[in-house]
Amino acid sequence: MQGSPPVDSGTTAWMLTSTALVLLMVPGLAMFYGGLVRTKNVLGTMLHSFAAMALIGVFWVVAGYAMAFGPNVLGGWIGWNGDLMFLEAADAKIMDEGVPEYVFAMFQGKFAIITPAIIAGAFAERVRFRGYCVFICLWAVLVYTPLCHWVWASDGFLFNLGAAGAIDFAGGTVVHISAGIAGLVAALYLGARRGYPGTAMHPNNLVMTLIGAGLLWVGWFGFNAGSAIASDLQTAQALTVTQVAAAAGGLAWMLIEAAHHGRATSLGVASGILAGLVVITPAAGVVQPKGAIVLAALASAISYGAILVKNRLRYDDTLDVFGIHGVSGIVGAVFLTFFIRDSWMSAAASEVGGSWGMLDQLWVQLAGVGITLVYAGAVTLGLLVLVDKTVGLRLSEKGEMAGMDHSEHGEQGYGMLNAG
Amino acid sequence: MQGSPPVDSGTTAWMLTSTALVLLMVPGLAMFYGGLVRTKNVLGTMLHSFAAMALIGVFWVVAGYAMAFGPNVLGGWIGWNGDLMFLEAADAKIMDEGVPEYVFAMFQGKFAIITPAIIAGAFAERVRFRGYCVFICLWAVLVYTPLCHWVWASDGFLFNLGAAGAIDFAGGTVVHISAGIAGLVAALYLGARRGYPGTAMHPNNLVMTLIGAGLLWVGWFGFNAGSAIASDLQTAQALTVTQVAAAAGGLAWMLIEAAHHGRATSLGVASGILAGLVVITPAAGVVQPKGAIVLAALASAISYGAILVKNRLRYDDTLDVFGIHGVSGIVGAVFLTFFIRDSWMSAAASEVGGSWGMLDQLWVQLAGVGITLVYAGAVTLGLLVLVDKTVGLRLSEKGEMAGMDHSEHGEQGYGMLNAG
Amino acid sequence: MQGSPPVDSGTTAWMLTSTALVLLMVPGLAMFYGGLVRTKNVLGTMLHSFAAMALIGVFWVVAGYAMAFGPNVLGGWIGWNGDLMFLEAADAKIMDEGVPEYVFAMFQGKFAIITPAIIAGAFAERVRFRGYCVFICLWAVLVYTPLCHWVWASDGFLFNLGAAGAIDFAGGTVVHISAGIAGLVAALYLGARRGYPGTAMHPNNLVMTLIGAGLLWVGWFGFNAGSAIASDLQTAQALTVTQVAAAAGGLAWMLIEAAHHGRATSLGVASGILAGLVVITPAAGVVQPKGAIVLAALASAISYGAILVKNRLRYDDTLDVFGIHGVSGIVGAVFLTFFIRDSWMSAAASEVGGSWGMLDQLWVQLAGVGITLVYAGAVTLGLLVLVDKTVGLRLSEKGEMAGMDHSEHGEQGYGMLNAG
Amino acid sequence: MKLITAIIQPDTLDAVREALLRADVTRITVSRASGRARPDASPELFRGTAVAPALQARVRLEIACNDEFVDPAIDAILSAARHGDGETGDGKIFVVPLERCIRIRTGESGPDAI
Amino acid sequence: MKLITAIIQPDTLDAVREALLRADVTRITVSRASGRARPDASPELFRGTAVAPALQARVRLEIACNDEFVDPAIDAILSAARHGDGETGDGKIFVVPLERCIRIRTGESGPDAI
Amino acid sequence: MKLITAIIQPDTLDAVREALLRADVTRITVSRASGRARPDASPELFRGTAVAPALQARVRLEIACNDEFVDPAIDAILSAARHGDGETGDGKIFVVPLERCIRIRTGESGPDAI
Ligand SMILES: Nc1ncnc2c1ncn2[C@@H]1O[C@H](COP(=O)(O)OP(=O)(O)O)[C@@H](O)[C@H]1O
Ligand SMILES: Nc1ncnc2c1ncn2[C@@H]1O[C@H](COP(=O)(O)OP(=O)(O)O)[C@@H](O)[C@H]1O
Ligand SMILES: Nc1ncnc2c1ncn2[C@@H]1O[C@H](COP(=O)(O)OP(=O)(O)O)[C@@H](O)[C@H]1O
Repeated sequence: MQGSPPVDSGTTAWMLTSTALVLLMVPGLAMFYGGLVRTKNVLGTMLHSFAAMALIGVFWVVAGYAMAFGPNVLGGWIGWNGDLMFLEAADAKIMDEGVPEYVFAMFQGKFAIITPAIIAGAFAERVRFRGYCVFICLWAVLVYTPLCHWVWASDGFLFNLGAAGAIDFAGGTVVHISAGIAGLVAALYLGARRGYPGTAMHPNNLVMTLIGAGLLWVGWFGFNAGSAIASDLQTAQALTVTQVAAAAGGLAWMLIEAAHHGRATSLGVASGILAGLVVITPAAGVVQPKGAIVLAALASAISYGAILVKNRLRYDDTLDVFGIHGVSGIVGAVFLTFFIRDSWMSAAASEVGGSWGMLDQLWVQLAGVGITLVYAGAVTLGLLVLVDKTVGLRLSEKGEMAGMDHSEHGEQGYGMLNAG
Repeated sequence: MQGSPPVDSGTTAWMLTSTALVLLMVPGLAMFYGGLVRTKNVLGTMLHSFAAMALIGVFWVVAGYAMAFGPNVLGGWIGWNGDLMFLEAADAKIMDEGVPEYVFAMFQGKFAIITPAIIAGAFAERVRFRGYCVFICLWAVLVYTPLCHWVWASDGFLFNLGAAGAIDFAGGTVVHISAGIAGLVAALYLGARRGYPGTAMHPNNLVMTLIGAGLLWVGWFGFNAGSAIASDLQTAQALTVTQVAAAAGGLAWMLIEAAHHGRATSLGVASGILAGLVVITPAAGVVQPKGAIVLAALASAISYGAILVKNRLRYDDTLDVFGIHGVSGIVGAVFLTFFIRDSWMSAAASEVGGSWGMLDQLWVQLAGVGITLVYAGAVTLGLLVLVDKTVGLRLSEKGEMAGMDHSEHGEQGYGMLNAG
Repeated sequence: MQGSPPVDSGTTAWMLTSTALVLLMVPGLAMFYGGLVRTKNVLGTMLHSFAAMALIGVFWVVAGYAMAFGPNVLGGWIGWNGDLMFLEAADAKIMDEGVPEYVFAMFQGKFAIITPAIIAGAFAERVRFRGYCVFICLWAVLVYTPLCHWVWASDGFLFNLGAAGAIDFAGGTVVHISAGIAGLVAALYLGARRGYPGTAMHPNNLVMTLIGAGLLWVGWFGFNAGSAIASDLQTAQALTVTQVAAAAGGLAWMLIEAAHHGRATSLGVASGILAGLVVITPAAGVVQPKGAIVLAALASAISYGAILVKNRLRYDDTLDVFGIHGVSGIVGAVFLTFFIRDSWMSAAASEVGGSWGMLDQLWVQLAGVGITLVYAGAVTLGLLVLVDKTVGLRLSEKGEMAGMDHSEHGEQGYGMLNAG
Repeated sequence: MKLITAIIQPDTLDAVREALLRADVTRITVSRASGRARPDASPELFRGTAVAPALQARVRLEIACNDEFVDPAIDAILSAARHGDGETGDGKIFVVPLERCIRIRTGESGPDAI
Repeated sequence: MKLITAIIQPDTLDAVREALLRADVTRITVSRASGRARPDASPELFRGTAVAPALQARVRLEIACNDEFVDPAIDAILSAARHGDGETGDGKIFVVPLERCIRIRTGESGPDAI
Repeated sequence: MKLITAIIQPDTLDAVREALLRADVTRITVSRASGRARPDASPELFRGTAVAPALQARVRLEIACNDEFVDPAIDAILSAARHGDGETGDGKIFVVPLERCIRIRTGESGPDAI
């Protein structure tokens, strides 16, 4: 193809790797979530992640990418480029970054897969598989794709807000806040699990949860450092703050637990790692290690508090999707403002041909967060009602008691527990 | 070394990464298989994969690579280049692609490791460890290495069949069809497990199987996208169709199960993912996303049917090596013909200096598949008889009842099941 | 930043990938170790690895890197560059290799994380979490960072010993020997577990241990092939010998067991893989595949013997940290001398402007090993006494009987074992 | 005093526990077991084939109780452990005589220690 | 009616189940247990050392049966659970009186409900 | 002969086994079980909240012994299974009559086979 920029084999190599790493987050998430539910729901919960891979994996190629990264239509509510259906127009295209567009499309596709998979934690242990499948497909079309378009497409309105756009490096709003609020709405709409909160429900496999947290950490390197669509200094900066934030988040949660209960737990360390990774997601392109440590500590502390509040309010966000992804995502998207690299701020200032201060950016960030919360929350509620009334979303009481593995899938997670 | 091409650090980076990713498939396969057998055979089954790493890992370096990628000897039945023993001649060699030959040799070595490990699923739960070790070594020498030479060495006869060779991008024939037919022959020769099919035998850990499927998916990116020996557009094309095919395979199996039994299962989704990955393996270099979706759906449907047929015929291909790897591999190698990119076809036509149509290529593909089936099947049978009569391959009845872990390895997989 | 070398996107891509791969070793190690202890200690043992990620992950950024890679202070005992605190001076720095310094700092940080995590295996099942946390922080400051400075900083004294330095490509002395001797000292100082060696203690999950070994193998590609800080021929050489050594180590252990006990075990294969990986770590830059096979076989044999001796001597190095990491590390650092590539030797000779023979290098290697053993051993002992007398290191008898998961963390690893 | 052992299907455990609580039986011990599969009902799926495994998961309840609680406990179990109008595999209840019962916490024994 | 509890080695489970079937005992409950290790025979390997673990895996069978089936059941177990001429660790069989047996499916009780 | 079943907390298993050994009771069978949680003591943590799970891990010991060993065995368990001065959840001991006991290894039965 003449006239197209040459492929940069190094950048392409890193973007291919990043795509593989983000894919690793899906089994990682399945393990993280799967270990936290009760034994009778372990497969069903893991299938929520795997079904997202299958369903959204196909949808993204068929039409999702064309919607998210096509030019504005319907007043910018969404994009559309029919030639990108089945990625046909991307077949030989090299992007300006020297990366084949296919790779970018696949990398972005992983984000579209993981976001609904994250939501699933909020209504774990009480949802019908069929209804879940329909729900996430609709959600991908009506919530994820528009948000993705607004924030990351070059003509998206949040991408162009303020001096240099609402900062969302790797998906703080698009992925984590949107999943968090959707989870919260879903948890409230579907109601608590049978017996909650009176009966405490035991994680079936914290060992697996811990391994899942480890894989998520590894995969997040692709998630964040891949979002630079480069293999250069900015990539390195993103990777560094990702690593530091994960460590600092885990450490902070450990210390908080030690102060609060006199002992640290493995679930606490895993949760802190996750909070640190979430908080740095929007910020990875603009903050330095010191800022990353502060943000991660803040995220752990506020998420910890948010979960205590949830327990008071007694709503059943089963795996704390809002408490961790929502809250830490908001903390990141908002507080990153105070830790932006000077060079970014001065570039932003020269962009608007004048001055651009922290407060200016703060409003932009708050706008981004607010719009995400309202849009994702409202549309999610509509979809929940729709799916619930048509296909059915809430598991029957009998099915819930028997467990999703038995009632929805006719399987058993750990056959080894049967003697013989 | 003067005169050698310069190293392309980007391509090398991706090939190094691909090598690591393909290695990840070995624990992935161990988990996939390990979770499907009964508790008493979990370690023995996983060891089949790990033993292949150890045995073939050493063999490949000592002589395997020299046989597979040396120039034709014995009339082209095999290659040989004595200087490549212990990879000595590769020590400072840079290939034309800008990649050190060492990396190519290691990448290829992973394929040689995983192929016998795949076969092991067909005779799981009833084979002696010693016999297995001897069998896979002989199989690697007499089946894998010749096939690999024919298909991928520049003077291999299948590489040069027709206009532009039999298309086998990443091992549809060499890896999957050969393993599939070998598994089928082995399952028939060794006979069923004690109690099969009367007694149903329970997977001990579907959770692990599901995680294994996830790791296989991730690793397959290296398997397929690494097979371009590049980090460019073709790599991106291969990665894209791999991702799409896995998703579409999983989705198709899910839908088939839902239609057939009214509910989807985790093993079904995992099997569909695998079928999709297998079917796209030969095709990843030449088809586009739309074709990948069709191929994957076909593979899931036909594999699903093949397993139902197996259950009728009542032979004991324990983990459906033929049903999935063999059948989906054949579907891929044959049906890819109908989805080849136009640019490939016109290049092939100009190669023969005339026209080259779908039907022409179809015969080439059928020839490749047929030759693989016949050669691998026949030699496998010979090796089975040989090993069985000398070292012994079938586990004693007592050993089979007690389980491989106890009788062959003196271990227990899940000590946690013992109280205290 | 003017004047700085351009970024090489390919090399950077591989170093980013290597950093992710080495990170994967931490969950890999957690799984390897976690599977080997008793059920009641599984989470506590895995947390040892995860706590190292959190604690050392933060320490390294705050001051560790500044100490390890700053210029000599205190007579070369340690380095220091205050500007590197919080990696501030690295924020926009590109190294001569064309890689952002951030990436190098993160890559090195992973080594600092994994080393104390390795030690933890020696005193598994009997250590307080709080004391462990304090211990590894002090150990990182006073043992790891100085050793790292001596061996890898350009003005480190071991880096400059002899003609071309003590050869330690990827951490044979810094990581494995230092962790091995520290583990030995700690095991001796803390004393045996209650009931050892009379009561045999059962691995709770060999399946997980095996998977952990697989992930370690994959991650080790980053560990060794990343240590070239390149994506070129040397990287390829390092990757190749790493792969071969792992396979040969596993094979050797398998054969030794078969000869000794008549059957191979999964733990044996995993241990052999580990021994092979450890032995090649110092040597990966200078030996060829043939040498790697010999070294790995030696390492397996000598480690196997060392563990038999330990069982005679009846000290309780719980997971054989010294037996495998220490012993194989020493084997590698010493015996690599006999397998050095000729080109390296002649370069070394021209460096000293004369001749440089095997024996000359042998003394340098022995010096490196001896200094590491003495320094790490002595300082470790001091730290153990200090922590034990202040914070407390040994778990109470009651806590040990109840298990770390219950007494230190208030959790249970496998909730699935509880019915319901 | 009697020691009741009930073998039930895992999917009914929650319902049985609640029924027992309603019958004022609060102290029970639960463990995992496997039983001969019911050959006819609700098979598991394995790659598209419905299979009836040789041994299927069961839950084993042990309840030590004073004589007057035996019948209420049995009735509670019967009411909650049955699938529909009763299917093969619903389980069994065994009652054996309990000679002594000792509460570890206090060391007291006899009917008060139940 | 009696309640038989047998503790056997896991590697003999399949053989014992088949022997019981031949003796017409089809309904059993199986669970995992651990027992004192036999100190002498068939140790496990741990990194080159043969170790006899403190507690080794055992399988626990429970069989409720009418009196005339007790001896056949015991004989079946004895014949199939023994290693060679009998090794330490082969296991034990305990028989306790069973006062009542109730089939959950139908609610019927007594010898017919076995 | 009696069959003793003791339900204890897992963290006391090692201590109980040692106490039994001191009382000359060497042969026991151990299995996993779960019991109603003690509502008050030593809760588990779940993301910053102390929770008392519905069913908590327990260990189930089975000891077949001759009559003269019953009291020593019970005393040994009582001494080692108690937390402090006794806490809810410490467990229970049940004793049922054992009619027959058969050693699989030899086939011998009765008090000698214990
Ligand atoms: N006689 C028995 N002895 C031991 N366990 C039994 C007996 N009868 C039934 N069980 C247990 O109860 C479970 C369910 O039994 P079920 O199939 O409902 O019996 P039935 O066919 O008599 O209704 C079985 O899987 C088995 O675990
Ligand atoms: N008296 C007993 N009480 C409880 N369990 C027993 C008893 N005797 C044996 N067992 C169980 O049976 C298993 C095998 O016993 P075994 O060693 O064969 O007994 P023996 O030494 O009398 O032949 C033991 O591991 C234990 O689990
Ligand atoms: N009557 C009973 N029947 C069956 N199991 C019991 C009974 N009483 C206690 N248990 C078991 O023993 C465990 C501990 O009991 P515990 O709470 O100490 O009893 P208590 O409150 O009488 O002191 C319980 O979790 C349960 O598993």
